[in-house]
Amino acid sequence: MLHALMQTGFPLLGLLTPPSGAEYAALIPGAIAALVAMLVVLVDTFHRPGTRRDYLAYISAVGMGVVVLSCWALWDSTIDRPVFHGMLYLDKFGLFFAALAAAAGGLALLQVPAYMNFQRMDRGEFYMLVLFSVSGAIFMANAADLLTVFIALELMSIPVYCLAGYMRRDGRGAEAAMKYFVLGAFSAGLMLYGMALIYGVTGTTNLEYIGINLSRVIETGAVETGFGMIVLGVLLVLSGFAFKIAAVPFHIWTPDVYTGSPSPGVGFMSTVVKAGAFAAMLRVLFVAFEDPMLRGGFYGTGWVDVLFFMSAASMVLGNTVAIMQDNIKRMLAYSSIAHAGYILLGIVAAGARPEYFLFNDAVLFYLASYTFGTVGAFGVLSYLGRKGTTVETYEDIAGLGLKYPFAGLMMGVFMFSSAGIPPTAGFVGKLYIFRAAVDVGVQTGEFAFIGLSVLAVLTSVAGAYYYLRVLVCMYMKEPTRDDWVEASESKSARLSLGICAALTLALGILPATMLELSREGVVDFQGVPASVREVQREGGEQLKQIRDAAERSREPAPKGEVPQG
Amino acid sequence: MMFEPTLFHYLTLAAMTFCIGVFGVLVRRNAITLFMCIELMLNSVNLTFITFSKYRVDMDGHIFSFFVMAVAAAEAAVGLAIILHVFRHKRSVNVDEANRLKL
Amino acid sequence: MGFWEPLFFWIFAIGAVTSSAMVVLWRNPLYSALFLILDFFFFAGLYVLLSAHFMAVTQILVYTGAIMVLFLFIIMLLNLKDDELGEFEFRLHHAVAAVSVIALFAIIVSALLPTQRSEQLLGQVENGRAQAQEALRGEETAFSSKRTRLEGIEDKSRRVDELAKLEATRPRLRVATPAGVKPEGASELTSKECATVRSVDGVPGLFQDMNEEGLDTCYQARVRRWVSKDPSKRMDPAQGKYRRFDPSKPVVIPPRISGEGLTTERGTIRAGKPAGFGTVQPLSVLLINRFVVPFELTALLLLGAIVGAVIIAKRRL
Amino acid sequence: MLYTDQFYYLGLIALMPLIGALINGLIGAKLPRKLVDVIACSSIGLSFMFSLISIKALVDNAAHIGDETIYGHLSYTAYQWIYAGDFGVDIAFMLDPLTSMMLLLITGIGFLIHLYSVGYMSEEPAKWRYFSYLNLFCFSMLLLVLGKNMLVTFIGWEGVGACSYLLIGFWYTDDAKAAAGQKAFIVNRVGDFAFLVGMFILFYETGTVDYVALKEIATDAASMASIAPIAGVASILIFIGCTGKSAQIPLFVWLPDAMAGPTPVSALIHAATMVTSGVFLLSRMNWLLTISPEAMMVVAIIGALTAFFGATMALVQNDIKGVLAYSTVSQLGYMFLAVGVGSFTGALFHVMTHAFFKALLFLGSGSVIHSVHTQDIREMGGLRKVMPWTAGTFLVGCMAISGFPLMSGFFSKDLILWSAFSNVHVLNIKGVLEQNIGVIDLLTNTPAPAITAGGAVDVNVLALVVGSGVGVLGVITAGLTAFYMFRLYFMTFEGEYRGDEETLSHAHESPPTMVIPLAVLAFLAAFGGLTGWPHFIVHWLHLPEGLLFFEHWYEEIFQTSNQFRIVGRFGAKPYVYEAIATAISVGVGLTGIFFAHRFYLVQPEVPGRVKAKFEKLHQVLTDKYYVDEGYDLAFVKSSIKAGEGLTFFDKNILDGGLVNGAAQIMVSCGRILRNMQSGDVQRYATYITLGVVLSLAVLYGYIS
Repeated sequence: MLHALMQTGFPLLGLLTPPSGAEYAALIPGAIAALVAMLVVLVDTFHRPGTRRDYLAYISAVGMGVVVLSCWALWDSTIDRPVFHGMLYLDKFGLFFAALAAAAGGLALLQVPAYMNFQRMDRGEFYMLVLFSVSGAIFMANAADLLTVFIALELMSIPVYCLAGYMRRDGRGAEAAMKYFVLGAFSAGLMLYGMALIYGVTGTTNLEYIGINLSRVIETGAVETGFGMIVLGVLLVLSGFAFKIAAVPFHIWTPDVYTGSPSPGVGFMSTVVKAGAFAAMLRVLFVAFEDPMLRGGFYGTGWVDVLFFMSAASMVLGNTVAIMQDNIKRMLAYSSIAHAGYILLGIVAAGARPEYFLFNDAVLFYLASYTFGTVGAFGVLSYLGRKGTTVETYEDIAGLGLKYPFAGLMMGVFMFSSAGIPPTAGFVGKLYIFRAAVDVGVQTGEFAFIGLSVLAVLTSVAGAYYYLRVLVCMYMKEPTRDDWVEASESKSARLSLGICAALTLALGILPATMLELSREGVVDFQGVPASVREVQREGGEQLKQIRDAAERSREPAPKGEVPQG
Repeated sequence: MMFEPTLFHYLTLAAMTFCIGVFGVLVRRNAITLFMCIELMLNSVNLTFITFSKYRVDMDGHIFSFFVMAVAAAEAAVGLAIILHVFRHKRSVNVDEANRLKL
Repeated sequence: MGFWEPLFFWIFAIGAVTSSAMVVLWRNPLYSALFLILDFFFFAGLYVLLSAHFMAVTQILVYTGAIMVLFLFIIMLLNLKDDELGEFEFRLHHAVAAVSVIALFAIIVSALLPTQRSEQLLGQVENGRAQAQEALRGEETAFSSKRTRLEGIEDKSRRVDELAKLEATRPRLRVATPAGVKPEGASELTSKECATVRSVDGVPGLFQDMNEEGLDTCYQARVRRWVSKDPSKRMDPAQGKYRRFDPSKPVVIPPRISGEGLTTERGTIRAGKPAGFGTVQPLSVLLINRFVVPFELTALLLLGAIVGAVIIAKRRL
Repeated sequence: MLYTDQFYYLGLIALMPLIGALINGLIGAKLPRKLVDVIACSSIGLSFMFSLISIKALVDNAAHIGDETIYGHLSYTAYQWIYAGDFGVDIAFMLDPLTSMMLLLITGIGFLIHLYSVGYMSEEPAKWRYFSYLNLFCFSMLLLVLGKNMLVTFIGWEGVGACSYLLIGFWYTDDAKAAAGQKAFIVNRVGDFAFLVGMFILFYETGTVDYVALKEIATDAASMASIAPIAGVASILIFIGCTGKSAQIPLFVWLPDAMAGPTPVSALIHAATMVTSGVFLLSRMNWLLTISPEAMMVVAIIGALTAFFGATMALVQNDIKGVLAYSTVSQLGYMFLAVGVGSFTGALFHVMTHAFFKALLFLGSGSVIHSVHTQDIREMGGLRKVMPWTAGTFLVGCMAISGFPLMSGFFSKDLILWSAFSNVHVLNIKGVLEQNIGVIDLLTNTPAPAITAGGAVDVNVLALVVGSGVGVLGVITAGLTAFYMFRLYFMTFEGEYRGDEETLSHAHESPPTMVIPLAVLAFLAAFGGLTGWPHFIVHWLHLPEGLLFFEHWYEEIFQTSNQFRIVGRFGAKPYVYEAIATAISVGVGLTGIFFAHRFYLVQPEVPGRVKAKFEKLHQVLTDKYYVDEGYDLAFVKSSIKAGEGLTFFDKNILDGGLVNGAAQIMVSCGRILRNMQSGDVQRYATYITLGVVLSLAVLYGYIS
């Protein structure tokens, strides 16, 4: 067929070189997510009216489980170059985020039946929207081209705009959807303009080529022609990502949108969207904008400095304003801004110099710990409810910890994790991020990094205050009204909460596996320039040594004279 | 020579319409007009892409703006649906009247 | 450059800016929408000037024909009365918005300014090039008269030798590039092509001739290098857009293109006229080849958007 | 075989309470109430048993070289916790003489208090929850003391904070109690993060957080140079962590409020174990502290001030648990004083005896509260007739804490006070610093025993002033302690009953489950100190060396500090001085008891007169030196400057606390930031544009 086409004499058809079979593997996780989405809609058309839709939650959760499994299966068969003519990567970094997004999406979907039964809005489309968005996040994490980044970003966002307005009877939902949509489209426009400028300067949209060409532009002294455009482009692209991850000053939509959206949807949009945006942001920053001139450094002119101040502002603003909130969803929105600040702290540390690249594993781990804690926290809010009303203020949950011990216990675990108290995942995540920042500060002698981590520490003390307030309300206040709020009987919601809590605790008590995975993800990060590749190789060797040492230590210890237990 | 359009002219034109679009988003209260201003921004981006595309003799910019158009179509569908949805609740499409969620 | 192109550029440019401003300034969304449609037509004209013929058509078909109709439909559906539109009232953030937009514009223009300077620089290069071409033309005249003289030699073998010697000294214009980057494969180009190619592959240049014919030729020259049979001269089919080309991948090496057409085992197929820059053919090939993944993603995106729009806008589910 | 790899019993010690906590916490609500008691008590009991077995193994394993005994340590690596890059931490446990005492305290006293709680909480419906928290606390505390590296200790450290928060707020019906729990938690967290930063700093210099490895680095001549410059900073940071956990100035404000929790909790957590973890940690890091004399001086001064101010505040408390709470603050100050003057042995000795008598006193007060249902001592009196066992044991406790001769408190307090006068840091010896000898050279090349052998040494003025100053403060505090403790005793158990008759008719002696722990603790409080007699008595009466058991037990742990760092100032035979010091402190203590007897039993009108005369002072003391208010003022004032505080000012200056005060800054900043969130989407878009424009402008400014 191909040959026949080739014979027609159009020289351009010579370009029809199909990708080799192995490359199609890069599509698998995202494609499965999209297929599950369509399957869900298909199954939903045969739905018998008047019955519950729990099975849809289970179907989509199983589908997401398959995505995670596929990531696991592909883990060791990565490709060290971009596939599909430089459109996608297939590396452990992308697979890590794909699995994370799928897991978070699946867990959030398991909570949907509980919430939707309270709200009487049980529709199959909710699942489809979420699954499409997961698919977008997965492609975004794997994108190797600005075009793929943009399309996947939109594929991720547009269903989420609809999710925000899903509660059609609630006027706040409409308002949230509109705010999210207007601001989202606006920031997408800004980001696109940045992309256009980057394209203009480099003549390509491929991330690796942008990296090479930007370096060449800067080297060959063409700075006077293009540098202003480069800075403008970098900053605008960065602002687009900052909008998605809700970093100050692009955070402003977050509280309103989170308050107006359905709780499981918020759990989803505060984790999966962020995971996808962070993955693409890391790709763009470390592949395309990796030139030292663009990187800057402390008090330089690069993105590291921009992110530095974004991180500081996010931590301060998120944590201070969260204290004042009466609405738990709103409080969690501000806390997610603060968490974005902590994650940015890790990126700042890792981006300060090429040789610190491996510190990105703290970012990956923190995202994982944040994801499960946040999905769980919003899950508790959807697990509790009453016909037609939502549970979202402190007043609503007063005294529920003892009335519904399961919900209380779960909330305790998630709040402890968010506050960073051992032995939960949040503690190890924070520990790891702070360590990265302090380490970089000591090594570079830039005490600004240490100052930033001290700021992070102080703000997280403030964080403990408002997270504990939730628990104080749940355990130490009298219920404001009898039979006001009831817990759902949905088994799937319990399952989801249980899994989230188990993962949160497991990541805190046995973080080694996840740390290793995130380290492997960073070591296998594709497309970075030679200077970083050196670091990656060393990291890989280190990882191997550690694994060997662990292997050795698992062998039985030599018997001593002491009585053995 | 002065009137011959060069790269700079095209880019500045795109920047100008882009900024007009941004200004419209910031001040127009009518959600539909606001949304049209976003479309205007996207068009300016397309113009930038196509200008660069010609200067680089590279069709990637065309492809990019083609996809931007597709995305704009999708956004238009969703955005107008959202505006309808808001209108049903508020009987108004003015964005400043939708401010129950704040503080 | 000629006369018509600048004229149309200025018509379209002024029209675009004016109608954009009207979109923002008009209070009634209906008029805004109509001005936006007008605006889109101006943009389409600009695209034509930029040799983006297909995009110009798409602009009118998709934007004006589909999206704006949707807008108008919604405007009519909502049927807002004049008093519902509200009066304009000044607020503080309008001033802030105005200031920040003006600042944004200033910053963008200050970032773009160097491209204008480089155009001016290029103007000087252009002069030099014109002089060089003048000289070249003189040389070519001398060359052709010499050739005529040599062709008069009767001894056939000597004539062939002399002509071959002369052919080696055929005057060529060396390509001048702004940043001293020698375009790859430039030596393959004829003098006519050379005149149009400045820095196709040189990264720093942000400038290129806007000559339609030169554009096509240049694009074709580049395309020809994608399909070159000699692997050392062949560029990656994907225009070198990705770095590490997988050698293990079964690459289909197309037959060589000669001046007349395609030479295959079964004979020569005449090549059609080379596809032009910005026309539908190269775009479609790119779309189904390099950009197939974003294309599929867009399909998913549209599906998701349809479902989302339905679930949000539908009155009763 | 000094270093054995895997000694599984250590894991079991920590595991038992965890299992108990999990069983009670997860299914306790459905279990019979008796079974809940049995599970809770048996889990900690088993833990106690395993502790005894492990300590026996430790002793059996000791190597005897000459007349020295080297205990070494036993360790157990449960699993590899964090392993990534150069950052590796195990969940590993370690047992050495230092840990073993804490183990016995936690599991032993913990067991008694579990037993006591069975009686005390018999009417509590959510007993399973209480026991689950209590077991969880024991687990965290065991982690803290068993940890082989700083991170495990830190996890225990955070864990005890969280459990303490849960237990303080156990009776949540009262808003004040919930607030107290939160206050304790937040104040502790401020300290915790200082600890964390200190730990990181150590980690960067040494690349490890393992105690054994760190000790090797800090005591090895070659590697000491790297650690010495940061030793001061690290120790101060870790000490700040300890001030939070151990309620020292300035972070002591949470402890008195923490008495809102059930009394057995106060006994276990806020008297015997958790609050002493700071002392434990500093002792664990003694090799670090001894490198930096400045840090030790700070510790000593803070400790002495805390001891003194805690005692003065205890003078005027009328809440029976309030007195004990401030007394705890004061006694913890003693311990830090001891650490600061280099007598780690004394500090730990006091930790032990204090655990005995303070647990006893708290349990006794709990018994009283259980009986008369009030905490105000002005409504008590003459209870000895009703509850003789409680009164008797309480008296033993009071005598012990007052340093009555041959009671446990006498020995430990005596050791501390004597150390304050006699101990001095090598670097503080006159002439050492003046000669400008490099610190490291001094540490490694000049064996300190050479200096001690030469008889009394001259000390530089600052060290002399600090040493004597903290000593004198200690002695004064000893008198105050005796006074307020016997004031408490006399007002509660002697004299006439001052409450209403009906309550008295209900008053009764507590059930056996509560009395038995009291008796056991009273025995310990009376005789627990006999393990460490003063040197002069042993020397003059030619008693066997075994009476100095406590010191020998720790000789190896504090080898660095004892041998290299601290010298006796009074030469080789300081027995006369020591006897005089002992006599003074005993005399001061007895005087205190005498005055308490006069004021509250013989002439009850005197306190009123004194109070009237020193009205202002009394007010200052009752208001706890306005520390809470001070915090408030400091933080609230800045919030006024931020322009938003005026309306809160009145409210918060009155009933604020550290937490409220700190929150105020946040609140006022938050309010300004919150006003950005106007709900207007266009304003939001304007912010975004402004953000882009401003950052661009800044970047362009840098470029050009």
